[in-house]
Amino acid sequence: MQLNVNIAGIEFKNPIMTASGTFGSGRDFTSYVDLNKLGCVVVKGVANKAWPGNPPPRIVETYGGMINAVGLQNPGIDAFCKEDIPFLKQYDTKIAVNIAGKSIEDYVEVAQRLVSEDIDLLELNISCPNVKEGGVAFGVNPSMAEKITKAVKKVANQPLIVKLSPNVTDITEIARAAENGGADALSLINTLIGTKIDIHRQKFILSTKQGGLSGPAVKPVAVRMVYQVANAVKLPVIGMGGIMTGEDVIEFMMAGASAVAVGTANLLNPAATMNILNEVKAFLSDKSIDNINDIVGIVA
Amino acid sequence: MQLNVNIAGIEFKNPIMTASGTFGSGRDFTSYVDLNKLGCVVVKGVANKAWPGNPPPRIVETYGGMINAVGLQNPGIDAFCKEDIPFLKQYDTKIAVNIAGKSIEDYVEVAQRLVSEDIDLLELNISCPNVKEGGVAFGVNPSMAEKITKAVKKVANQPLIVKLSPNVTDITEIARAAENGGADALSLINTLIGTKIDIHRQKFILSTKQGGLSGPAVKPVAVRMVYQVANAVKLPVIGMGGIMTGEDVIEFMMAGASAVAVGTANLLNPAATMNILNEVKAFLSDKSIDNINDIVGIVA
Amino acid sequence: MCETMNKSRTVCKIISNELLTDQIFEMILECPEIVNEAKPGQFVNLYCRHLGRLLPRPISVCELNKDKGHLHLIYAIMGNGTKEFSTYNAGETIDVMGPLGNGYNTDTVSDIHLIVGGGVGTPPMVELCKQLKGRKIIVVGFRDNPYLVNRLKEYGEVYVTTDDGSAGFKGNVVEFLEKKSLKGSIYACGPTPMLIGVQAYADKYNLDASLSLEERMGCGFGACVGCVTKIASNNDAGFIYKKVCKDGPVFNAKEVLFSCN
Amino acid sequence: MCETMNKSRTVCKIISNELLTDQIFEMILECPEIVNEAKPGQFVNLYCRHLGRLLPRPISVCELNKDKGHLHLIYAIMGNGTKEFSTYNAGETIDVMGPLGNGYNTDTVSDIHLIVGGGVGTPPMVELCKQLKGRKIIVVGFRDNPYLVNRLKEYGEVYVTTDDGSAGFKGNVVEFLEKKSLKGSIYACGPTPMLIGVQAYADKYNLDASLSLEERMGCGFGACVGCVTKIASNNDAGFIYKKVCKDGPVFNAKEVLFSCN
Ligand SMILES: Cc1cc2nc3c(=O)[nH]c(=O)nc-3n(C[C@H](O)[C@H](O)[C@H](O)COP(=O)(O)OP(=O)(O)OC[C@H]3O[C@@H](n4cnc5c(N)ncnc54)[C@H](O)[C@@H]3O)c2cc1C
Ligand SMILES: Cc1cc2nc3c(=O)[nH]c(=O)nc-3n(C[C@H](O)[C@H](O)[C@H](O)COP(=O)(O)OP(=O)(O)OC[C@H]3O[C@@H](n4cnc5c(N)ncnc54)[C@H](O)[C@@H]3O)c2cc1C
Ligand SMILES: Cc1cc2nc3c(=O)[nH]c(=O)nc-3n(C[C@H](O)[C@H](O)[C@H](O)COP(=O)(O)O)c2cc1C
Ligand SMILES: Cc1cc2nc3c(=O)[nH]c(=O)nc-3n(C[C@H](O)[C@H](O)[C@H](O)COP(=O)(O)O)c2cc1C
Ligand code: FES
Ligand code: FES
Repeated sequence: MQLNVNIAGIEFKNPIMTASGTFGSGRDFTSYVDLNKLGCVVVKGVANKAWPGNPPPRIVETYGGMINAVGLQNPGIDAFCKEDIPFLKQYDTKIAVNIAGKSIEDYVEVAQRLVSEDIDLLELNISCPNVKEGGVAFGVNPSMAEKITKAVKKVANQPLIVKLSPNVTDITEIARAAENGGADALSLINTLIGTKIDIHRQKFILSTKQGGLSGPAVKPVAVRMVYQVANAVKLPVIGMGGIMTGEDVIEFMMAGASAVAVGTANLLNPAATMNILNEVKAFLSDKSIDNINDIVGIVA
Repeated sequence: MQLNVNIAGIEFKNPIMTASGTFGSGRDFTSYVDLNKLGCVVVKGVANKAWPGNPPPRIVETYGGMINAVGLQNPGIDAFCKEDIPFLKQYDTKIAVNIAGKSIEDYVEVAQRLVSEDIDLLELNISCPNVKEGGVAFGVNPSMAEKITKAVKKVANQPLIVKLSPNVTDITEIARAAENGGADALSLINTLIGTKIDIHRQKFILSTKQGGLSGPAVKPVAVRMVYQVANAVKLPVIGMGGIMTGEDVIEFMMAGASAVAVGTANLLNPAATMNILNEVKAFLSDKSIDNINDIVGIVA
Repeated sequence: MCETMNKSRTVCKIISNELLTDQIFEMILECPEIVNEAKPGQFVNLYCRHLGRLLPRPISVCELNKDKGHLHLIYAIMGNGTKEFSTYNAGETIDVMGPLGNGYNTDTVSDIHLIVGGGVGTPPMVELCKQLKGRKIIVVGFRDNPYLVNRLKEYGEVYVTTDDGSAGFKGNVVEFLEKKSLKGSIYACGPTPMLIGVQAYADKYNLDASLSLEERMGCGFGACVGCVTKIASNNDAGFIYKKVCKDGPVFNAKEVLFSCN
Repeated sequence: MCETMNKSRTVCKIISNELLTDQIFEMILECPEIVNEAKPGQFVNLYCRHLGRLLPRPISVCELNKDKGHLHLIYAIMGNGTKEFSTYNAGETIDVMGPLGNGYNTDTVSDIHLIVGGGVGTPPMVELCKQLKGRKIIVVGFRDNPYLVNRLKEYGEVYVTTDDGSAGFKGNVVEFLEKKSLKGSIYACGPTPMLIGVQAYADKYNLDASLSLEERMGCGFGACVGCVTKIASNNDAGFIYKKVCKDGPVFNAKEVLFSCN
């Protein structure tokens, strides 16, 4: 059974990636997950400088999902390179660094800093709904999306994934803009903007009022967008949003994803990626599918 | 305890409405629900002529929600006026007619046909994701939204609710456009576009590939949008999207809704509106809130 | 019409829930009100406990025990919902709504009733056979393992077909009808390809036929207009969509337009 | 660090689940591995069966019975998840992960240990008292109905406060500490306003104090960075956010910055 997939020239041993922000840099998972078995680890968003993130509460549960307002708390690119890259290099997996920023210059600075680091991919997060000063603005405006993709691509030494926001009228427009800007792959979806109120205290639960909705509740929207984008651009698409089982992985791939990322499921069960990988294998062998690439985009 | 609310000059005995398309014209509910106890019945979308709707399958279950692709099957305005209005007039509740169309002329024709009918409100559905030829286009484009609102308002004899789509980058833009067009109230959200794949048969489950996601899964997005819109316009807002309990009603009202509509919950339990009404009353009496209008928009 | 409209969701006690054969379970519920009202060909909505799974699972009335107030249901594990049901134990409860829909007309006077069931279309035939008066020829088809055959034998001659020939006639039920050139008033329930075959057979020999259809449902009681099927009509399109849950699930074969028609 | 990181979600048998007093339940679980490892002040994640409720409910270790491999948890019904737990019966199972976090340091040598619990911050004090060596003064505050008092009496002098004066001292625990001018190494767990009071008290009299904090959690094991609290730091902002689930829940009172500080 062939499980390996190729994203922008990088060969993953299987299509299972971790979704940025739900797996840290993998450290908290080593007792549950053999990192060597993952296709690729996508690390928590990292910026040019350390960011404190938002005040708590940052997390709230919703029906079949959760909302987070972490706000990209991160130690900054220098600390990241010093501590997290060497940690991850102990394992035989690919490394994608998710880049956060508040201005084009911020993003470019991180990509530049990573030029000579031994990592495999960059993921440009232009879709985080949890940082006021920027990020999301790039993700909802096609010309901004193209511009920032171009600027980062110019300095980047690794293939560039652009991560798309679902909070838009037409995601294919942004996808094409990123393609025109020179993206090597697209990933989607980031979180949907949502909120929850504490009706007893008569206030929003999250310190930031609203945050990003993820988990199985959003999967139908995510699969729809993956299908739309995969049919609108030539780039490989990385699908995510609510993946809980191997069957969910198959659904995303049939919709057009060349690889997938597991997010919220990691938080609910740290061994989720391993269970999911086993379920994918079981499905393929049950259906006598020899090469997982054969199902990519099979539903039309 | 005061439960009555006023939407655009129409007094409802309580804020509980039915969401269009989930309650027919109430006929299928008379053994479960005392229609006299509802604030307002919003009927299934009706067009100038009979529409066949989409081929089956039209319904699929998702985690904490469902996707529908009914496609506004309806008997046309003439049959509706002949059969459904007299039926509803037997009850002491308000009647809102949800209008569907494929062109401005279609919508105008229905509003015109209703000028002399004994109904209380019109609801303009410019957000149905399940009809290719139109409807939704009006809901995602501010100038189109304003134009159609103006055109219908010009002929309408009853206050006009405009129903907004959540599948947009900035819902406040569309809300303001409808306000400028002369809307008397806004209702939101319609369904989120989503899909599901049958991985065993390798095809979309719905005949139309994609459809509209509703149910508790979407509530965080709906509450966020109600909050945004209520703070962006002066019009009363009718909130909906995933209401299952009385607590959900309170959440929508605290976010800024002056009334609410129960949708998918009607399908899962035909007595849902009655249970929800009782839960609302219990909450208010538990918290010693005398007038439900006092909580509208209390969270800021 | 009002037979479909009396009961909201109610909690019923599970009397037993046992494996009949590979992937097929029989669940017996205590629900005297439903049992008193239900007719063969009607169905009930079963609801999952997993609250990620909100929609009803429609399951046909298989047998009614009016003395005990017991409703017998037979279901196949087809997906996650029916898999969940299969884990329920006697003594636990399940949410049920029904009876729903319009069943078979059991007042038909006919020399011969031709009962045709395929796969999980077989269960409703048990109560139907019990209530139909007159001679009954019962033809039931399965992929491999037949079930319910002995229970059906109490009511008439039973012929079994299997796709693999492991039991009875090798082939499908329509091939069997042709081969034996069986005639009578047909009552059929089963997968769509079988119903299409039965419809053609009835048409060819000019037989009355009632077909019980399946469609994905949002509510089961007529509210969502989700579960439609094409019914022949004199309008421009040549058809109207009727609701399987409320106008059916049993329809006259003459009026059903299958999508490949 | 590795004490928080060994066990993934596991299914545990419920030995009993009983009402202690109004809205307060004690659940005893069979989970020898967790019991063997756990320390007072650590917690476990409990997961709901209602699969609309995905996130863990963190509940502190209340008492460890190493002989039987039993974990005692005491929880208050605060919302839908804990309400759901209260319906579980002995013999059923529940998904559990743990032990998680860093507990209290039980090696401190001190003349007097001052144990301060408020409301559902009281349960962790039972195992803590069991393991702490030396003289223990235990002050526990409740809104109205006290519980666990007799179990705590086995380990030292116990003083009870209630907001309404219905039992013990009328007032809160900090008022009681002041009134009796109690001194010692403080171990506190309870609602934030109480912890703020304890922090101020410790500061005023220069006492060591360990505070166990609460925050809404996404994972409970350090992955989501959801459960943070402000910890004093020399950086520009004057603080960094640390994770309650992994860096805590027990922190030194000197370094905790409550938002109203
Ligand atoms: C009127 C009627 C009577 C039926 N009677 C029986 C019976 O007596 N015994 C029996 O075994 N089966 C019967 N079925 C089929 C049965 O309802 C489905 O097999 C069952 O709903 C599958 O649920 P699942 O969760 O296991 O599958 P999943 O595929 O996980 O279900 C997902 C969703 O699709 C719906 N769905 C999937 N397959 C079908 C289907 N074939 N028909 C309708 N909805 C479907 C489910 O209800 C659910 O909403 C009947 C169907 C209808 C419409
Ligand atoms: C480290 C730690 C130890 C705890 N130990 C105990 C204990 O021993 N006994 C006890 O009764 N309670 C304890 N709590 C509080 C307990 O976790 C909450 O009361 C419980 O999660 C509420 O869940 P619910 O579903 O009933 O409430 P809901 O409000 O319906 O919960 C919704 C969501 O909010 C979270 N949440 C709500 N309130 C809190 C809270 N106060 N703290 C953290 N998350 C919350 C829930 O976990 C859930 O994700 C502890 C909390 C923490 C952080
Ligand atoms: C707690 C949390 C933190 C996240 N942080 C990031 C981040 O730093 N960068 C990013 O691009 N996406 C971030 N995301 C979004 C996820 O990577 C993913 O796109 C989204 O959660 C949908 O997938 P899921 O439903 O499987 O979680 C975060 C999500 C969660 C739940
Ligand atoms: C089966 C179904 C049919 C619907 N038909 C209509 C319709 O005809 N007109 C309309 O404006 N909205 C229609 N809607 C949208 C609902 O009115 C409502 O906006 C949406 O479902 C969100 O609410 P809910 O989550 O409570 O269902 C329909 C929804 C469902 C589930
Ligand atoms: S299932 Fe809703 S109308 Fe038939
Ligand atoms: S709850 Fe996820 S880091 Fe603490």
